[in-house]
This record gives sequence, structure tokens and C-alpha cells, in this order.
Amino acid sequence: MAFYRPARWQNAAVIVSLAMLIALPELLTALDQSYYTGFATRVLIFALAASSLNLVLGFGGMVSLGHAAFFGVGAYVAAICYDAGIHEGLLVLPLAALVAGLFALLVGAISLRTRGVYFIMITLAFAQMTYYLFISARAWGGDDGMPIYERMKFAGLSLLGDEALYYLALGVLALCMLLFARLAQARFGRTVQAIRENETRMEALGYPVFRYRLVCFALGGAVAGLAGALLANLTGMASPNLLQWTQSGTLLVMVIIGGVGYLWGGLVGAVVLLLLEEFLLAWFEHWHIALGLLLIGIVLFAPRGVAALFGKHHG
Amino acid sequence: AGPIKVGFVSTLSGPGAGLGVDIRDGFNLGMQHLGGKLGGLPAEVLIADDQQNPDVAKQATDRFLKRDKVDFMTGIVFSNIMLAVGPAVFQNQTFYISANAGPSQYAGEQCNPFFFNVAWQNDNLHEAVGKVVQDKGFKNVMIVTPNYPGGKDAVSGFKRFYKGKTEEMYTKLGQLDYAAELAQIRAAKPDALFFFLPGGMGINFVKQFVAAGLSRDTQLFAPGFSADEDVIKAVGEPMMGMFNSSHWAHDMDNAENKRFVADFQKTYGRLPSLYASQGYDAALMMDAAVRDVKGNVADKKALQKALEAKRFKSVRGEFKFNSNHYPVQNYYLRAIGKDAQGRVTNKTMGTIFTNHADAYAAQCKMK
Amino acid sequence: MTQLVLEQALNGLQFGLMLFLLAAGLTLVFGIMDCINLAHGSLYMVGAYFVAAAAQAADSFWLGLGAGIAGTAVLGLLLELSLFRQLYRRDHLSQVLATFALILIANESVRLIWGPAPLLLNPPAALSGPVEIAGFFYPAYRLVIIGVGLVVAALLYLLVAKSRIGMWVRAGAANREMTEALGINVRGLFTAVFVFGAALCALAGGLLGPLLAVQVGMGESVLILAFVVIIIGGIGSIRGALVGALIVGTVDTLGRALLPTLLRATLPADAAATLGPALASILIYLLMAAILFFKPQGLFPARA
Amino acid sequence: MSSLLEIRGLEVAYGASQVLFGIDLAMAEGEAATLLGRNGMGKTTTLRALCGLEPVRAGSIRFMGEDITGWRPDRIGRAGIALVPEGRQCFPNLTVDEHLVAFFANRRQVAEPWTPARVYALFPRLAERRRNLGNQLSGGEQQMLAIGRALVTNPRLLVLDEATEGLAPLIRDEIWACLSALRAAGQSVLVVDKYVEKLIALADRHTVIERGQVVWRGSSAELDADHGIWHRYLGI
Amino acid sequence: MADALLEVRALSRRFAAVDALQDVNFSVTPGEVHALIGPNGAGKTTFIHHVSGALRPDSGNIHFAGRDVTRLSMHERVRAGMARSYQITNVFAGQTALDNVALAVQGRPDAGSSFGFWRPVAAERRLFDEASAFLEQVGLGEKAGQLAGHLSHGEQRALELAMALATQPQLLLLDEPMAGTGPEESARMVELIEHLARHVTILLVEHDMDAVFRLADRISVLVNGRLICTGLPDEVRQDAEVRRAYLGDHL
Ligand SMILES: Nc1ncnc2c1ncn2[C@@H]1O[C@H](COP(=O)(O)OP(=O)(O)OP(=O)(O)O)[C@@H](O)[C@H]1O
Ligand SMILES: Nc1ncnc2c1ncn2[C@@H]1O[C@H](COP(=O)(O)OP(=O)(O)OP(=O)(O)O)[C@@H](O)[C@H]1O
Ligand SMILES: [Mg+2]
Ligand SMILES: [Mg+2]
Repeated sequence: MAFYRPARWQNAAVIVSLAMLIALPELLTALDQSYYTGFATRVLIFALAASSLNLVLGFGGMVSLGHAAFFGVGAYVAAICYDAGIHEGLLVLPLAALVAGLFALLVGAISLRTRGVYFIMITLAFAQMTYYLFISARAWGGDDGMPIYERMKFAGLSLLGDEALYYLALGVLALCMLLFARLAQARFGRTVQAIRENETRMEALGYPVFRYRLVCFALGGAVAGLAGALLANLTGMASPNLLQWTQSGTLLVMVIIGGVGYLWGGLVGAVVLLLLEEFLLAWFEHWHIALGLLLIGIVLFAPRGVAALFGKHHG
Repeated sequence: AGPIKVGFVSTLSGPGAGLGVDIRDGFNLGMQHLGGKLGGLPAEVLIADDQQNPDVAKQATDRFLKRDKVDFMTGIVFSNIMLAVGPAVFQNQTFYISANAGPSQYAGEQCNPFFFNVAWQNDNLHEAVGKVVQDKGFKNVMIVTPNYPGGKDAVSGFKRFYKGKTEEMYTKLGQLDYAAELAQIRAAKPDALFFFLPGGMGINFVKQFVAAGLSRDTQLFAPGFSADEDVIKAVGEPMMGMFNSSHWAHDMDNAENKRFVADFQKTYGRLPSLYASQGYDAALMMDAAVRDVKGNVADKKALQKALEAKRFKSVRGEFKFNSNHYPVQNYYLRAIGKDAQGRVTNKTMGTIFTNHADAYAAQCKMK
Repeated sequence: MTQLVLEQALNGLQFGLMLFLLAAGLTLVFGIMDCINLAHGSLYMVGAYFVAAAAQAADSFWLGLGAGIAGTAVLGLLLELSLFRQLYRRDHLSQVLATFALILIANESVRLIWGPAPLLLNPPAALSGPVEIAGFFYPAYRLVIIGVGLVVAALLYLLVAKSRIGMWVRAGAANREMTEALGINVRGLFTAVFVFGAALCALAGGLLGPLLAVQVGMGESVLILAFVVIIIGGIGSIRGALVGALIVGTVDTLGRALLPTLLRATLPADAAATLGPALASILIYLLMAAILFFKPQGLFPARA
Repeated sequence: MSSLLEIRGLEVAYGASQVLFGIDLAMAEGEAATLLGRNGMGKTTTLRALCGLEPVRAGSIRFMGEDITGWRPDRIGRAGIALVPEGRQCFPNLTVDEHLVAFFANRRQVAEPWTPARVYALFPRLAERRRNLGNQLSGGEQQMLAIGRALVTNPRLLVLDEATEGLAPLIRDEIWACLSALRAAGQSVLVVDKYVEKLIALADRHTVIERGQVVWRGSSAELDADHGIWHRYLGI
Repeated sequence: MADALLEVRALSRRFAAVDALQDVNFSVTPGEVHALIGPNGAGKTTFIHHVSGALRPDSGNIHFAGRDVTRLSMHERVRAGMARSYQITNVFAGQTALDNVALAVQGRPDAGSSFGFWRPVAAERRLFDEASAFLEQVGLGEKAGQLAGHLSHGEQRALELAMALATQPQLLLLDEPMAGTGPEESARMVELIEHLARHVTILLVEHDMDAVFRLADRISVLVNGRLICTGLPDEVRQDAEVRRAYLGDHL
């Protein structure tokens, strides 16, 4: 795989989509479908989480099956903050990213000694440990999770309305995507992409490979934490379910559907999967069968993901 | 106005699906008996699967509340999921008729005018077991439960009425193999054992307990749902002789119950479980209240009064609502044995509590 | 006291061998053919359902077991021909996605066919009770599992490590093209291995069904345990899977048995009560992380 | 002399880029032939197509009178063509011993077949390493193993692609000696290598290709006589 | 020899039953081309792995440019001034030749940190100018824009050299640079190495004796993990033991 380079039409497409996304809540209200504002917020948040995994997986080449741990930790930070009376998003969000990032740093420092399937499994193991710890942690609600009865504020502004939270999520996502886009073409991004391709060669060129991978992993974890904090505010709770391995699997599926290593892969995957879920579910009680068949179809016929259908990898 | 809309969110897939499906089937049977109407008005039931995931449940609930604008919500099996969706439902001023989940929070300080539980409070069945074990004079009791808050609640519920010596054993949530625990039980030689292991955990435990030969020396007790028809179907003969507590049994002698049990068997080809009975009651409860307010479900105060009044005949016989909207009802002792046709099933042995309320009602200041 | 220790040791062995039964099929498909099969647990579930359904129909556990294994093997064959054949050459991610999809399909289909409630599967009457050995009672059926586990371990070891078929399979996994050029029909071979793996799944599902619940979703919890086992042992090594299974079995059993008591002796009662079970439930994951920390390729790396 | 191998008009492409444009090559039973050419001219591609490892776009391959075009590689392998591939391709997860035991076959019922023991006699170094895995061998040891692995299938036609690459001079000599011995015993071989002098001594017939086409064909004597060909097509 | 660039003392390494290296003492003086030859499996590649830091010795130590590097990791040794090429071609096949070399330049300590998260690399002219210069040096100037995977075998080997050079090493470790190249490309490679030898010290492992005797200032011979002799090419050529163990009748 070559280094990521954005396609030429991409900037235009991004601006158009952003404009459409900004207008979306108004439109939904006009159509009396404001339920979908909440749904759209969810999609944005999952797009953020999946994109953060895509950074780790697609760019860094680290197949982590424990990403939900960081997502979940972010959610719990938000809930714990609420519990402790910290309601300011400008404080909560960075804190969630920081804690999740530090946790990822710790997990990465141990896990990154292994490779391939061993890495997949050790990240899974850490996520499982986190899951069981939160389940038995009575102070944090254990199995019941921790409620957030009132959404945080942001810069003093209320996020009570669904629209406000939507715009916050949109803003955070846009900023993170901008960061990822820049990062992918900057020195750091090129370094991790090259490491993904050939680790020993990079080592032999004098790169402290471990350090770069670790930073990439932690960065992914931090952004996942951010997404988790947003989600907790949307759903009004942090629950251990967010830490379950199936959640990691879902994020992974989103990235693969979208396109591993494509900047927009995570985002596209989240949109596709959540839309499928939303609408298949309505049509078909046993929608898992349909979803499963669809996923297999993607593997067989569009193995590089949906994003690959639109963009070329070689700029 | 359009039809009366009911949003039914329950666990319909995954390991806990059996429970949700029973509630749904019970509810649907109720609707069928009501001719598809609630309070004489056309009704529509919207069903969604929460996959035993609070996050998914929250989404489905939002969809029902905001997009479909339902008049009632029901269906949830698990307390943690109830706690996740509760705030949104109450904020929307929609009545939630719980057909199973009975978290202590909503019974106590966080009780809410829009929340009704037509089943039981989480601790009740454990309390009932504790009472039986106490009354039967067991001295040395072991408790096995998963290491999570629900488990610890069960222990405290049990101990509220059992005052003797206990030893508690906490297992991993979702554990498969209980050999290590069984060895310790064998060493400890308790005369009775109470377990609260929901779903597959309980099935595994009972099977292994009996295979290890422990049932000879130790009497098994469980809350009713761990010894209900679904579990019996999966375990079979080893269940025989086990005691459990319940507020309902399929052999209860009243006309409503006879009709319910017979029709349920006819429609679905299996014996109903207590979950099914609760789902059925939920439908009847909505029907009676809508009838009471003459279809004017927009009048929330009146609807609340109507619900509190409980004008329907429950399959479990008489009961009424407490100030916290949780039932005050009888709890029965059931034992598992063979019925006349040779089927392994529950048999009602007697009454443990009459008109029993929960321990949290005092903390409830209903607005 | 000695009896308790002895019994717990036997329990550890039994739990370990039970895990080995599950991990065995996985090692074949995953370790040797290098195909991450998340749906391994689903085959185990389907196998258990087949066995349970057949046992009910035939009113005999052993007949049911045979029929269930055969049925799962046929299902395995169909799956291999239609899907897995395409997957071997794909990267791990595609395999993860496709087999994740299979889990969804399998769970839902089983529910569609048998309903959501667990299925009844009891051990043959002769084995349902305990037997007395050296003065204490132990479930007869668990002894059977120990026996079958040991036999399967020995057979697999001979098949994979010593037989020419095993060599071909390993060669085909490492370099399919070259193996074919040397005259080996790798395609057919892989089909056979996959079918064999599916049959092992059904064996495990059928044997464990009477001990555990036959229910939707039974595959997933078990899948993770099986993965832990083969990761600890070193992917692709039958010996590793056996040792890993025994280690996990013993550590988990002893941890559950001893940790709470141990902590109670050292910590305040309250802390011990919460910490003990929490620690016991993550013990095997801790163990796995620790082993991988010191031996990033597992205990018996198959490919140094 | 019966015809062992007959390649006619062979065309092969990697995706859109065509590499072979109609290669013709014929060999008789018991003969030794070579395929020569500079780097990247299509030698390896020709051999891979012969073994069924690359799809043939046009042309035909006949072996022992049978049309084997489009056969799967394992069928071709069993029909009696064994490849010593470029880059050795030993199995990292099989021991040296297993490499030889696993693929030993005597389908033609040769009186004195190549057995693992005979291979060890030929390469004593391998015998010392018999418990090592394929990737725990030095480059040269791997090369010996790749040759041994092909020999134990007792093929009708042995195909060697740069089999002396990375070998020490002494071992290289041993390989040449071994090939001569095989040749003398009636084994048919098709060789790609860069040591033209050695090939002239070993083989009967030579084919030179340039950009996927045959540009010269002739006997050892002819090739030996015309060093212009060496210079023009082989860069020597 | 105090002024040796690379000094290996009593290096030993065992793999299970194989003594791959036994008590090897070896040094490279600045400016020379030092060839290491020996039969297959003698331990040459293993030796290179130890010098470059891919493997750790059981005993013995390695000094480089006056510093003990035995405990340093591979990338630290590269930063100290060592670079290597691989016996099997090892380039980034999906990247252009220019990008390959630019990566090597970027990895150098004097090129600044690679923890740049914002500024696109494409905007860094210096990186690419320098990379182009290295490509020119190995004769790949024309191929800068081609994907490395699409280069011919010989070109890939040259690219590999350019990458090694771009780290600006004091010592270049070359493991069989001629392997798999035809006569023509071998000749070109020999010329290239000859040219490089003017700027950088080289440790060369190679089985092509023509090349070795043409390029080497000194030759060491490794047999079965032991160094049996070190000397000028002519001395080595005459050595009876070397002839018996390795060269045979060649040369
Ligand atoms: N997998 C591939 N995809 C695309 N092109 C390829 C592939 N393999 C080989 N080629 C191209 O096909 C041509 C012929 O390659 P081939 O390997 O057959 O040459 P060769 O004569 O064996 O060379 P050498 O002496 O270097 O081994 C070369 O130009 C090469 O770049
Ligand atoms: N990981 C390993 N485990 C066991 N033995 C090994 C390992 N790596 C190398 N060896 C053995 O060590 C010896 C030295 O190998 P090395 O690759 O250094 O040889 P070499 O001199 O480079 O040979 P060649 O010229 O053939 O490349 C060989 O006999 C090889 O079998
Ligand atoms: Mg070639
Ligand atoms: Mg070497």
C-alpha cells in the first residue's frame, strides 16, 4: 500500500458534505423527524470512534480487538465527572481523551511487544479485563452502569437539546478528521504507514519503531475516549456494555466495511453499518441474518471496503 | 386521534432472549384476548430488540418516543437496561409499565409517577426464598451469585429474611463451569444452597450440581425465574426437588389464569413462564386504564390515577399497587416435580408471604 | 483438606481438557491454516444443537452425538466450499469480518429454528451421577470428558506432528503455491481439515452440552477462552494448545478456589469480598498478558 | 527420442502487462535444456507457467504427450514436474527432515528412487540440520533443501530456477556435479542459471529469451562458439 | 587496534544445537572494504545480524566508533552510524523509489523529529532534494517516480543501497548484494560499490568471488562459526585451509 494521499476532488466533497451536515438538523425538524437528529449524532460519534480505530488499524497496521476499552473508559470518565459535579465539556472532553489516551499508552506499552494475532488477542484480553473490572466495580454502578441525568455544558452553553449535542459532535469529528488528514501526510503519518508495511526495514533506517507505534496507538485511544464521552452524554449513561468485545468487533467491522487505511474508511463504515442497522431492523426481525449475508458479500466482492470504491489509494 | 401505540422494547436476541420472547408472547396473547384493542380503541404494538444492550435499548426507546410517539412503553427484562432508558421515558411523560425489570432505585428514592411495575421488585423473590429457608429451619446456608451489583442485591434481599449463618460465593458473570465452586460446597457441607444465577449460568450450575451428587445432602433454593419452565425445559429431571419462590404459577387456580395457560399452550406450544404471565398482565393493565380514562390518554394525571387503581383481573389473583407503583402481592413456594402427565414442572406448595411489599417504598416520595 | 486439593486438581484438569476440546479444532483451522475463524464458536453451538436435537429424536445420547457430529461435518463442508475456500488467501481482517458475519447468521438462524429457549441435553443415564474414586465422589461424566480430551490430544498430536498429512497441511498453510507444485492437492486437503475441525467442534459441543447450557450465544464466551488457550500455548502448536488449556484450566480453577480465601486472610473483609471475585474473573487474562509479555509468541511458538 | 515437453506459443501476463509473447520450447526425455536471458526477461515466468503457477493466456503446454495447459499445479506436480523455485521457498514451519519425508514419492516406481537418505548423502550439511525448521537455515542450506525436496518427488522433469544462487563456490560445484550425475542417469532437467560456462558443459540445448520472446536457440557447441550471443543477450 | 571503526571481541552465539558464532574477534578499519566470506551456514548472516543489532550475542561485545554498542537496539546503532542492506531484497514495494529514500533521510537524527503531526511531508523540499541526490548516486535518478515494487531486481538492490546511504553511515553492512543479479547487473553493482567505497567503510558478505577479490581490501573467512583467517586478498587466496573449506579450485 502506498502512503495516503487525498484524491483531488476530496476537498470539494468534504465542504459540500459538511454544509449538508450543518443543515441536517434544521431539515429534520422541518420534516418533523427530529428523532433522527439524535440518530445522526450517534452516527457522528461512532464515525469518530471508528476513525480513531482506523488510525490505529489502517494507518498504524495494528489490529486491535480491544478498542472498545478506550471508548468505554471515555464514557466512564464523562459519567464519573458528572457524578463529581464537573459539568463543563471543555473540561470533561479533554479529560476523557487524556485518561483514555493514558490507558491506551499503558495497554500499548505491554501489547506492542507482540505481533499479529498475538496482538489481536492481547488487546482483547485487556479489554476483557477492563470489562470485568467495571462490571464488578460497585462504586461505578457495576452492571447497571453509571447514569448521566443531565448532559454536560459546553463553554457554558447547554447541550440539552439534541441539536446542540449534534453540532458539538460534528465539530469534534470535523476537527479530528482534519487532524487525521494532516497527520496522514505529515512525518508522523508517513512513519507509521511505513512501519505498517515493513517494520524491520524502518528499524534498520534508524526509526525507534516501538515509540511511533505506541504514540499512534495512544492517540487512537485518546480519540476513542473522546467519542466515548460524547456517547455517554448522548445516551445518558456509561455502561459496561460499551467495553464488551463485541463492541470492539463492531468498530472493527465498521472500519473494514468502510475501508482500512482510507482516511474516510471509519466514517463511511460507521454510516453504512448504522444506517443498515436502523433500517434493516425495522424491516426484518431476524435482520442479523441479512446483515451477516451483506457483510460476507462485502468481503467477497468489495474486500477493500466501501471507501475504496470511491477513492483511489495512489494519489 | 390515531390508535393507542405501545412501544415494546425487550431482549429478543442473545443469551437472554428467552425471557424477552416470553414477555412478548404473553403480551401478544393479552392483546389477542383483547381483540387487538386497548380500552376498546384500536391499538398498535411496536416491537424492538434491545440485544441486552442498554445502548441499543436507549436508541429503540428514543425511536418509539420521538418518532412514533407511543403512549405506553413496556417489555424490558433487565434492570440495567431499565435504568438506561428510564430517564428518557419519564422526561417524555410516557407511562412505562414494567413487565419484569424492577430496579430498587425506581422503588425508592427515584420512584416516578410514570413508572409502574406489574411484576415484582428485584429483591422480592430473594426475600421470599430467605423467608422459606428461615422457616424451614436451615442453619447453614451457602449463597452462590455472580460478582455484580444484581448478585449483591440478591444476597441482601435473601438476608433480609434469613438470619442464620451464611457463606457467600461470588462467581464470574457468564461463568460456564462450576467445578471449583462445587468442590468447595462439598467441603463446606451446607444444608441448603441458594443461588441467583440468571440465564445459562443457572442452567449450567444446576446440571453440574446434581451431577456432582450434591443434591443428596444439600437442598437447592432459587428465585422463581431460575426454576421456571424455560429452565426446566433445558435441564430436565435434575431439577426435581428444587424449591423456588414466585408470585405466579401456572397451576394457580383462577379463571383468568386457566384461560391464559391453556391459550398460551395452544398458541405457542409450550407452558408459559412467569415472564409470560407478566407480559400478559401488562397488556390487561393498559387496557383497563385506557378504558378508565375513556381513551383520553393525553390526560396524564387521569391516566396515572387509572393505572394506580388497577382495574384488571391479574392471572396471579389479587394484588394492588403500593405508593411506589410496585405490587403488593402474595409470594408462593413452588417445588419442581412431575405432574399428572409425567412432565417435569413446577407445583405450588404454599404461600410464603401474603400482601408483601418491597423494602424501598418508604423512601419513595411520589409526586 | 487433601481431598479438596485433590478434587480441585482434578477439576483443573477437567476444565483444561474441556477447553482443549474446544481449542483443538480452532488450532487446526486457525493455527495451522492461518485462518482466523471467529465462527468457530458458532460451529460449536450448532454442533451442540444438532447433537441435542438428534439425541431428543433418537432418545439416545450416543446416537445423537454421532448424528450431530456427522451433521456438523456436512455443514462444515458446505461452509468450506462456499466461503472459507475464498478466505484462506485473504488477509486476517477479511477473515475477521466474514466470520463475525457468520456468528450473526448462526445465532439468528439457530434462534429461528429452535427458538430462543435453551435446549435439553442430558448425559446418558449411566453417567449422570457421581462415582466414587479413592474415597470421594466425582461426576462420572466429567471423567468421560477427561478421557475423551486425552484421546483427542494424542490423536491430534500424531496427526499433525507426525503424519505426512499433517506435514502437508502445515506446508500448505505456509506456502500454498509451493506445496501444490510439489503435487499436493492443498485445496482438497484444506477442505478435509476444515471438516475435521467442524466435527471436533460438534464433539466438543455435544460432550459439553450436558454439562453446560445448549443455548444461543454459547459459542462466544467459549470462543474467547479457546483463543486465550491457543495464544498462551503458541498458535499452531497442538502441544501448546494442550499445555495452554491445562494451564488455563488449573489457574482458573485454583484462582476461584483459593483467591477469595487468600485475600480474606490478608485484606480487610470488605475489600477482600469485592477484590477476590473480581481478580479471579480476570485471572486468565492477566495470565495471558503476562505470558505474552515475556514470550510474545506464546509458550511453544510453532514458527520460530 | 520421444518428446517430453513441448511448449508452443506461450503467452503470460501479470494483469495488464504481458510478459511472455509466444515462447516455444521443446525437450526430449533424458535431455538437459536451459533457458537463458538477462534479468527480468521472463525466465521465471516461463517456468512458473509450466508448473501451473501462472495462468496461461495463450499457447499450449504438452507433457508426456498430454496437454497439461490449465491443469492445477498439484496435478502437474503429480504428473512428474518438480520445481526448485527462485528464492528457495522452504517451509518455515517444517523441519528439514519433514521437507524430505513429506514429499517423498515414487510414482513411476523408479528402481533407485531419491529418498531422504540419499539426499542427506548428497548434502551432508542438511543431515546435520535435520531438526532445524526451514527458516532456521542459512541461505545456502535452504537452497540445498529446495533441491532435495524436488528430488524426493522423483520427477520426470526437474526444473531448476537459479538453483546455485547464494551458494558457496564449493557447494556450487557440488550442485553442478550432481546435475551432471542426474543427467547421466537419464534424468531430464530444465535449468535457469547465470553460469553459462557450466551450463554449456551440462546441457544439450539452450534457449535464449529477450523480453518474453525466443531470440536464439541452439546446441552447446553453437553457444560456445558464438560469444557474440553471450554479449548481446546475456550481458557478459 | 585502537583506531578500528568496528571492533568485535569474542562474540559467541548459539542456536539450540548449533554454534553459529564461536569466539569471533573481528575488526574493520576506517575506509576499507572488508569482505567476509565462508561456506553456507558458516554464520555470516548471523554475524551481520549481531553487528546491526537484529540479534543479541550470548557473550562478547561490539564496539563501534569507539563506543560499546553491544546493548544498543538496531535503530540506535543506525543512529550511531551503521547501515545495512538485506540478503533478501527489502524495500517498501508500494512506495515510489523517491519516497523510499526520503523515508531514509527523514529517519536521520539531523533531519529533525518524525513526530510531526501537521506539516505535510510533501512540502519539505529538503528531504526530497537530498533523496534525489542519493538516487542519482546509485544511478536511479530516472526511476525516482516509479513504485519500488515495479523496479527490476537489480534496480531494487540499487535502491536498497541508496536507502542505506541516505542514513549517512560510517559503516555499510552489505549481505550478498549480488545475489540474484545477472552478469550485467553484477558488474554494475561492483562498480557502484567501488564508487561508494571512496566515501564509506564497507563490510561485505558475498559468494561471488570475482566481486570479492575485486572489491576487498581485506578478507576474513568464517567457517562453522569460527574465523579461520583474516588477511589481504592474496594471502587468503593462498591459504590452504581456506581453499579446502571454501574456495576449492576457484581462482
Ligand atoms: N507478480 C508480478 N507482477 C507484475 N510483474 C511481474 C511479476 N513478476 C514478474 N513481473 C515482471 O515480469 C517480467 C519477467 O519476470 P521474470 O521473473 O519472469 O524474469 P526472469 O527472467 O526470471 O528474471 P531474473 O533473472 O531477475 O529472475 C519482469 O519485468 C518482472 O518485472
Ligand atoms: N534461528 C535459528 N535457529 C537455529 N539455527 C539457526 C537460526 N538461524 C541460523 N541458524 C543456523 O546458524 C548457522 C549460520 O547461519 P547463517 O545464516 O549465519 O549462515 P551464512 O553464513 O549466512 O550462510 P549463507 O551463505 O548460506 O547465507 C546455520 O547453520 C543455520 O542453520
Ligand atoms: Mg527469475
Ligand atoms: Mg547468509
